[in-house]
Formats: sequence, C-alpha cells, structure tokens
Amino acid sequence: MSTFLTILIGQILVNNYVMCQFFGICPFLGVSKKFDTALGMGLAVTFVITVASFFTWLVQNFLLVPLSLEYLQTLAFILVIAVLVQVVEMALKKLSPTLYQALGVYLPLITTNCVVLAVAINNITDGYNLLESTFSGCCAALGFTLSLLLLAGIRERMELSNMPKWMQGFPGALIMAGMMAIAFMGFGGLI
Amino acid sequence: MFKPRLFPGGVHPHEGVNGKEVNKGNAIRELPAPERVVIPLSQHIGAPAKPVVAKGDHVLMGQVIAEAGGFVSAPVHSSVSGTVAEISTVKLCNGNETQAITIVNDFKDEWVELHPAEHPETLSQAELQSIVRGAGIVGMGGATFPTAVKLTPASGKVIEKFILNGAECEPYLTADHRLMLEKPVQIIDGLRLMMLSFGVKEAVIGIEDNKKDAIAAMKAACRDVEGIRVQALPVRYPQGGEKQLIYAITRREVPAGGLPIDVGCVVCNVGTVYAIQQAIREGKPLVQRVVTAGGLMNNPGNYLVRVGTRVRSLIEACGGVKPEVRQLVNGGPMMGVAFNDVDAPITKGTSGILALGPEAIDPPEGPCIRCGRCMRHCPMKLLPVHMDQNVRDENYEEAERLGIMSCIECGACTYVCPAKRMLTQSFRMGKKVIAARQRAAKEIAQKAQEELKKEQEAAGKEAK
Amino acid sequence: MADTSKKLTFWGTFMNGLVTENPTFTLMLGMCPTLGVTTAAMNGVSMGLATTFVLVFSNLFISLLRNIIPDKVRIPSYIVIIASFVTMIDLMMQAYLPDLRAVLGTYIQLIVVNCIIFARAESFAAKNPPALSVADGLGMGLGFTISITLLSMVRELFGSGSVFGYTVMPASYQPMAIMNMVPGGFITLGLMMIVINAIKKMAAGRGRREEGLA
Amino acid sequence: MQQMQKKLIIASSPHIRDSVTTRRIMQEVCLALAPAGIAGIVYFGVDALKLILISVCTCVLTEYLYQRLMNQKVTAGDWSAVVTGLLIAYNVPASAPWWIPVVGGVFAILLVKQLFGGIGSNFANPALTARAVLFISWGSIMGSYPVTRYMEDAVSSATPLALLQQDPSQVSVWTLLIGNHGGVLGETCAIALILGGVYLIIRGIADWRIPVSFICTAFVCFLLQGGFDLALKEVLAGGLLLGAFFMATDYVTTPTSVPGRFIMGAGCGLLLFLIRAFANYPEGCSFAILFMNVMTPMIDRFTMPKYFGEVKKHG
Repeated sequence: MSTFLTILIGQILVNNYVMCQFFGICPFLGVSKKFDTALGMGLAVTFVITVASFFTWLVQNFLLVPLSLEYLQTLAFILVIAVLVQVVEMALKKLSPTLYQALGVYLPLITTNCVVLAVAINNITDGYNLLESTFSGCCAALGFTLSLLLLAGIRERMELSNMPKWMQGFPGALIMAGMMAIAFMGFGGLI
Repeated sequence: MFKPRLFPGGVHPHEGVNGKEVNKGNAIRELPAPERVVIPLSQHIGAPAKPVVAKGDHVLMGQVIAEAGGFVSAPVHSSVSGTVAEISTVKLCNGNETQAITIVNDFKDEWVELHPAEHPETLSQAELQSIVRGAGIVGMGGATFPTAVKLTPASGKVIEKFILNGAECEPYLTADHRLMLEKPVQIIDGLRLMMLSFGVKEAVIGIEDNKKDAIAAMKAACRDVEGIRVQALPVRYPQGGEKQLIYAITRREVPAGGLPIDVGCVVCNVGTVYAIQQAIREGKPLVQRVVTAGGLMNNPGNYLVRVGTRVRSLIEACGGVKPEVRQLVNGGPMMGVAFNDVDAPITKGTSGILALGPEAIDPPEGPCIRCGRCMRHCPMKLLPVHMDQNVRDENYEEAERLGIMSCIECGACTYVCPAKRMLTQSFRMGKKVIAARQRAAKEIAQKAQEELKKEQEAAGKEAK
Repeated sequence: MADTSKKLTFWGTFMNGLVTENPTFTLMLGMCPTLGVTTAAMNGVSMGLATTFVLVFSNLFISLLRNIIPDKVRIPSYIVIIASFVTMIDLMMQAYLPDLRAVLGTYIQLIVVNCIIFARAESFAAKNPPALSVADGLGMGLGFTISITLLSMVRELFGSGSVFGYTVMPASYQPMAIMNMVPGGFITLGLMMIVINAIKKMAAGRGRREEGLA
Repeated sequence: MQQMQKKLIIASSPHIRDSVTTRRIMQEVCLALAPAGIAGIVYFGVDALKLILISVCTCVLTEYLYQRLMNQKVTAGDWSAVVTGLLIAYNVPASAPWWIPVVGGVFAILLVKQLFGGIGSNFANPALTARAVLFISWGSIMGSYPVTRYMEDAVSSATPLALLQQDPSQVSVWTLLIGNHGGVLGETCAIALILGGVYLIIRGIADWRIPVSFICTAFVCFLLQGGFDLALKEVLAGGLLLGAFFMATDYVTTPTSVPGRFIMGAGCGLLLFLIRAFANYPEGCSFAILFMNVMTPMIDRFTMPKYFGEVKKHG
C-alpha cells in the first residue's frame, strides 16, 4: 500500500515529469493556451501512458529480457508506443466517436511526447512490477495533466491581463512555468 | 416575525452631500406652474405617443394631448390649461431627442371634466387597466415602464402578491420618502383598490429602516386594512431594485431574463400607486410628480412639479446652485443620467434633479487589483472583475456566459472599486454590443425562415 | 510546393536551419533536452552534437528511402530509422564516454522522441534529395547545438560561476543554485527568448529601413 | 446659470465613488506590517533596519526605473512596491548580506510583477516567489538565523521549527508570542503579526476567510500529528502567521470567490503541514502559498458562483 502512496505523491508532486524533470515540455508549452484543449490533451495522454506502461513492461520482461535484447529497449518501446497510439486512435474512432472527436486531434502528437517514453523507461529502471508500472504510468500522466491544466489556467488569465506584447506566447509561458516549478520545489523530499 | 433577508451584495453610499441627508425633513412644496410647459411625447419606455392637438389649440389641464402609440406606450396629458404654441423636437435630460408639445400657460388651471370611477371597490381587472392606461401612468421610480402593461400579466401568470417599493431607489433622493409621510392614506387606498380588483390577498410595503417616520406613518395607515403589511428593510443600495426587493421580501429569485411576475409578484413604486389612486378616486391623469432637488442646491427641497416644467425653473426655485457644481444629474447619483441643458423638461420619470460637485469627476482608472470588492457588492452576484476583462478584450461570448445581461447597472461595483475602474460603464457598452448582435442574429434567422417558407411555397405550387 | 518554386541550395538550407528557422528559438522544438541538460556548457555541446549526429543520418536515410517507404507506414518506418541511430549513439557513448552518458541520462535515449528530428524527417527529408537533407540536418542540428550551448553557458555562469568548467566569476560570487534547477531553466530560456526576439525585431526593422533607402 | 452650464460635465453613471483607493489599501497594509518590523528591529538591531530599507528602496526603484524605461505610466507611487519590499525584508534573516534583498527585490518586481503587466496582473505573489528563489539559491545564508539581542544562550539559536518537530516542550509559547527566538527578521513576533492581521481584517482590507481557514487547517493537521501543544506552537512559530495574514491574502494572487478563498486557505494549511512535517525544507509557508497561487486560476474556474436568478442550463 505504501508503495502505491509513494508512487502517487512521487509521480504527481515530488517528481512531476514536467515541473521537476523537464519531460514533455513541447506539448506542455504547445497545448496550454486554452484550458479545454489542455484538458483534452491531458486525458488523451493519461489514457495512452497508462496503457503504454502496461505493454512496455510486458515487452521488456517477456520479449527483450528473455532474448537478451535489452539494448533495443528504445527502439522496441517507441514502436510499441507508436503502434499503440495508432490502435487507440482507430479504436476510439470505431467505439466512441464523441470521445474521438474530443481527443482525436491530440493523439498523433502523443507519439513524440517524451513523457510516454520516459515513463516507460523509468518504470523498468525503477524495477516496478506490472501493477506498479501501470499505476506509476497513470500517476505520472495525471501529474502531467495537472501541470498542463495549471499552466493553461494561468495563461488564460494572463491573456486578459495587460502583459507586454513581447511576453505573450512562449516567453511568457516559459517564465510562468518557471514560477510553477519553484512552487513544485517545495515538495522536495516529501517521500 | 418574518425576518427580511438581505439580498446579496450591495453598498451603503453616503446619503447626500458630505454624507449628510439634507432633504428628509423638507416637506413637499408645490412648484408654481411655469409660463410655458414643454411636454415630451416619449416619457416612457415603448412607442412615443401620437399628438392629437395642433398648434393654436386651446387645451385644458388634464386633457389628452397625445394618444398612446401602441400597446407598450402611454398617453400624455396637458399639465396646464392654455394654448398649444408649437410641436417641436427637444432634448430630454437623458440625452434622447423626442417630439414635444409646448403649451403657453393661461394660469387658470382649468381641469377637463374628470371622471372618477363610479364603483372603485368593485373594478374589474380590465376596468382598472383601462383607467391606469388612460391616466398615462408609468413607473415613477425612474424606469417609466407603462404601468398598465405591468398590470396585464401574460396568460397563465397570476399575480399573487403586490410589492410596494418604498425603499427609495437611490441615495440623495427623498421624493418617495416624503410622499409616504404626507400621503400614506392615499397610497394604502390605492393599493387596496388594486388588490380588490385583482383579487390579490397579500401586499407588502418594503421601506428601508432609516425612514422610521415613514414606516410609522404607513403602518398607521394600513392598520385596519387586511392583507397589507409594512416590512422594514435594511439600508442597502440597491434595495429599491425590483429583483432585490422581491428577494428581500419573499426570498424568491427572479430568474435571469425573467420578470417579477415569473415569481408571482408585481412591484410598484409608492409614487405610482399614489398616481393610480388619484386616477381612480379623482379621475386625474398623471400631470405632476414629486421631484427631489438635491445636492449642491442653495435651498434643496422636494417639489410637486408639473410635467413639462423646465429644470431651470426648479433650480431657480431652489435659489440656484452652489458655485462648485460640476454636474447635473437626472435621477440619483448611482444610476442617474448626467445632462447639461437646464432647459430640458421634467418628465414623469424624473425622480430627482441633483447638483453634484467635483466628486462627480471620474478619477483616473488604475489597473484592477482583483480585490474582489465588486463581486462581494454586486447585488446580482455577478463577477464584475471577469466580465470587465472580457468586455475590454471584446470577448463578448464569454461575458454573456458570465451573465452580463443580468447586470442591472446599479453602479455598486464602480462605486466600491479601489482602482476606480469604470465597470458599470464597460458593462453598459458590452450589453449594447451583445443586444445588437442578438438582434442581428434574430433577423438573419427570421430572413432564412422566410426564404425557406417561400421556397416551400414555390415547391408546393410546382407540385400542383 | 513552395520548396520547388525557389531553388534550394546546400548553403541556403544549412543557414536556414542555423539561423532563420532556429529550432529552439523560432520553431520551439526539442524543448525537453534544451532545458533538461543545460546546467553546464559542456553538457549542452555534447547533447547538441549527439542530436546533430542522429539528425544528419536519419535525414540522409529517410531521404534516400523516401520513394520506397509506402506512405501508410511512413511514421513507424521513420521511428525505426531514428531509433536505430539513437541506439547507436547511446551504445557508443556508453562505451567511450560513460561519464557524459551518466550525466545526460535518459535524455540520450529520448532523442528518439525529440520533435526536431521527427519534424525534419516529415517536413523536409521526405520531400527533398539526400544532399539537401543532410544540409538541413546539419543546419538544424548545429542551430540546436548553438542555442542550447548559449543557454547552458548562461545557466552555468550564474549557477556555478563558471563557463565550460573554468571559473570566471570573482571568488566572492555566491552561485545562484536555482539556475541549475528546473525553474532556472524555464526562466532563463524565457528571458533569452525575449532578448532574441528583440534582436530579431531590431534586425528586421533595420532590414526594412535599408530596403526603403534602396 | 449660463456660466454654470459651461462647467458641467457629462459622464456615465455612477457619479459618486467610495473613498477607498488602491493606494489607501496598500498604505493600510504597510501600517499593519509595521509592528512586526518594529519587533524585528528591536530584536535584531540596526541590521534589520538596514535590510528593510534596502529592500523597500530596491523594489520602489526597480518599479520606477522599469516603468520609465518602458514608457509606461509610473505607478511606483501606489505603495504596492513598498508592501513587496517590506515582505521580502521580513522573510530574510537579519544576518543576510545587503545583496540578498536587492536580488530578491529586483526578481520580485521585475520578473514576477512587471513582466506580467504590473500590479494586478501577476499570478504569483512577488515577495513569496522572491523568497523561494533566495531560499533555494542561497540556502545557507537564508537558513542561518542570528540570535536575538535578548537571548540568554546562543545555543538555542536553532529555529523553533526545527526544535518543535523533535520535541515541542523545548520551546515555550511565551517565547513564540513575543518573538524572542531565532528566525527571519519579520516573522518572529507572533503578537505583532496577529495585531497587524487583525487590523487588516477589521479594516476590511484582508478577507478573514483565508487566514482563518489557513490557520485552522494547519492547526488541525498538527493536532492530529502531535497533540495540542505542538499544534499551538507550530501555528505561532515560523512564517505561518506572516504568510497567512499578509501573503496568502494578497488580492491579486488568490481566488476571488468566497468558496475559492476557503479552498485557498485550507490548501495552504494542508501543504504547509505536509512540507513542514515531511519534506526537505523546514519551513513550508512560502511554498505552500506559492503552490496555491499557481492553483488560483483553476480554483477560480471551478468555484464560479451562480449569479442571481441564473438558470442552470440543461444538456
């Protein structure tokens, strides 16, 4: 039980992939202009990472390790993720057109979201079992979603304030992210 | 005992110049009729009245000089006896231009033949409505909505309760206060007649409890009348706002975009009810009203003024204004309209003429510091902070979603804003834009529908 | 296609990647390594060069195979090509530069999802001949290298008082530790971007003026 | 009358305004901060005064120079920079070198406030962010607390927060109340802070909901952790009171709605407890409030009150 609590707090607050480790910055900056878009992206990423964590663990332990092909980890994982994203996209299109309409546009972007690969690799490095891996993936994704939503909220608010022109867009978003990261630093050592 | 509930928000502005209430103790005096009266044809919300007299005609006091121009409209009566001098365009205090009939007073004050109701206690709804319509009565609190229309509920809606607004719509104004002190019996009588006619069992008179004497006078007047009670209300602007008053008395929220009748209530100003009583009992149309001349007047007071009297006469009767005056306001300081033409006529809706000093000059706007005061003080529980940002960003859809159309423009947010932002002003503009857009959208939809109809018809013909 | 209307030269393509469409400051691509490894100038350079290596070779191969790969499976194919080179450089670094590999950590493996590489493969290499693709890879790669080296120099200067490991700040300077941490990365990049945008705007203004005079 | 008519102005209603201005509010906050500053000067001597002056001057000057340079309307006279300056100084130990408040002030005013558009536009409290940056960057300077002039033994110069988590009985409530213990210069004297905070609440400047929910949540958390004695002392020690009354109540960076303000306060209290009890940093106040600042737009979004007569839309 305590392992799961550690993973939960760790992945969401203490080692938040975006705010504390610099992963997934591209979508973090790119898809945080509007709150609703950020929410859609967050949900899509959460879904993909959770499933990807599950499958990459299987691939690692039932394919790469028995065949002593660990050095092909990067290649294997990214392929799994790419295929997965494709499958998820097709499945969504068939099974839930409404959900597909909401999340569809974000799905292709997820392949190059490094959080997905980083979580998969870190799950192996940290020696988690299958359940822990999946849970950790889910939590990491929630952490990503949280930081994405926080930034989107701030950016939406800033849109209406009188921020100088040259701050608008990425420079402003980066400095906002910096302040957010300062806030997240307070959690250091919580686990 | 029923405890009144304060509506959310609101402010408590000082009640007069330098925080002193100057007019409470001034009894209503009659302002002598002027040599000429300029009676505008559009003194109400809705279609302007249509003149029925011509230049040179002799008219009597109370004679109809213009007929109602539609359902939502009201006739206009002469406030003096004399000769019609001209029919011309004038500028009103609220900045609107309208047709007006100028009458030269012969100072005889000859009334037309008056027709008091023969059986006032058993009037049918239709009879009462026609008396009210014929007397040209409009909402006297300042809204000037034709009262007869208000008293004609849409089918399916039933009036359960009359609410009398004795809360005085704005600070500085004392016209209603004085009327309640001096004519309590007539007001109660009018209210009783209305209740009898509509079969309404309950009426509440809401009075702010800084007017103890008025509460006492009204209580005394309605002691023997069943179903009417006086409700003392906390002092808080805008207590006189229709929706706020209903909430304070009945705890019912009028739905956004709805009318008081949606919660079974009809709200009338005490002045309006007095006018209705006069129309029923005496047959007199609405030709004069009580106006508070306040602020930086040399001798402020409450005057009974003939409709059509120029503001200049009122100011002169008050001994002129003090030298530091920078603004003249038609109405109260929170919602009144500033004007600069002292020759503008006083109308049925003029509750007060105020002279304000340098405090009326808008201080420079600072950036919003998000203190949230405007939200706490908004009587409609809106979010002025967010609405203002969105309006200024021309993000009208979001502003509309935040409920900007429910804004009653009471000015409470602007009053309390420490950064002195012009919030109400910004909402007024936003509302205008949104209303214009809605109209445009409606027109487009209508056009499309018509075209569709035509096409269908054409198709139908071809099929034949 | 816009690309064909104007004849692309090797040099022009190279400079385009290096300056005009600088991946970091203009395209905002590849942000994760840009921020993640730039605590010291040396890391920046190595990360930049590793990325350049992958970029050049993946561009070359994708360009060579651009007419063979069916459109349907192009994304998985690109990924396989890119991932192969990433695995190569990862193994090479583990063998020859183990210390550096330890510092850069997962970021080396993550070059595979660096959007610069993917974006160039998709938008340039798949449509242009090999030589130009190599030029593009070189330009983009070096543009990326220069940007992250600049960023890491600033961060190292304030965060450790040194540049490329050589102490430059006076002895009394108390290093600003936050510059080596996540917030420092975000804020420094944000500020640098403001400066670069300002310089660009000034340059553009001057360009317009000169045109006007001519 | 002709003459009068010429002077008349036409403006949109309302025509009268309340006398409260931004400047007045800021001045009142400064006044409320004064007792804590005086206590700091009494306990830590001239050093404290020096740091306060440097910090305030830096903030005001930075704001003035930036606005002049950017050709903006100079609002440096609205006293908000003074409040930031005071808060930064109060969050610095009296033994800190002169450049600490200078760096803090420049960072706070320039990066946190002006870059986002000046007063009212920043999403994080400038003083808090500056303190966090200083704390992270120069932990040894910011974390070494000098002894007060009236302390009998230099041994107990460790901050009471560190002692409390070991054994609450090492610190007396009286010491915490009068502030005769180590700490940053403006947070030691609980009485002075409560005095200022209560003044702000009575004057209607600060909303009571945030400090009350903040302090209560923290109190309950510590109560569950270690009993009444610990809870009381934890509340009085460290930066909690300074944060709760003066920094968590900053208008600009906190939710505007009533439920939002309760959430803000409770969130601060909970995070403060977590950080103090379990995390690396002994003092979690600034991080807790800063995190809630970051959360503010989201809280505002989800606690938007229903307006009068609003009809819930179906579907």
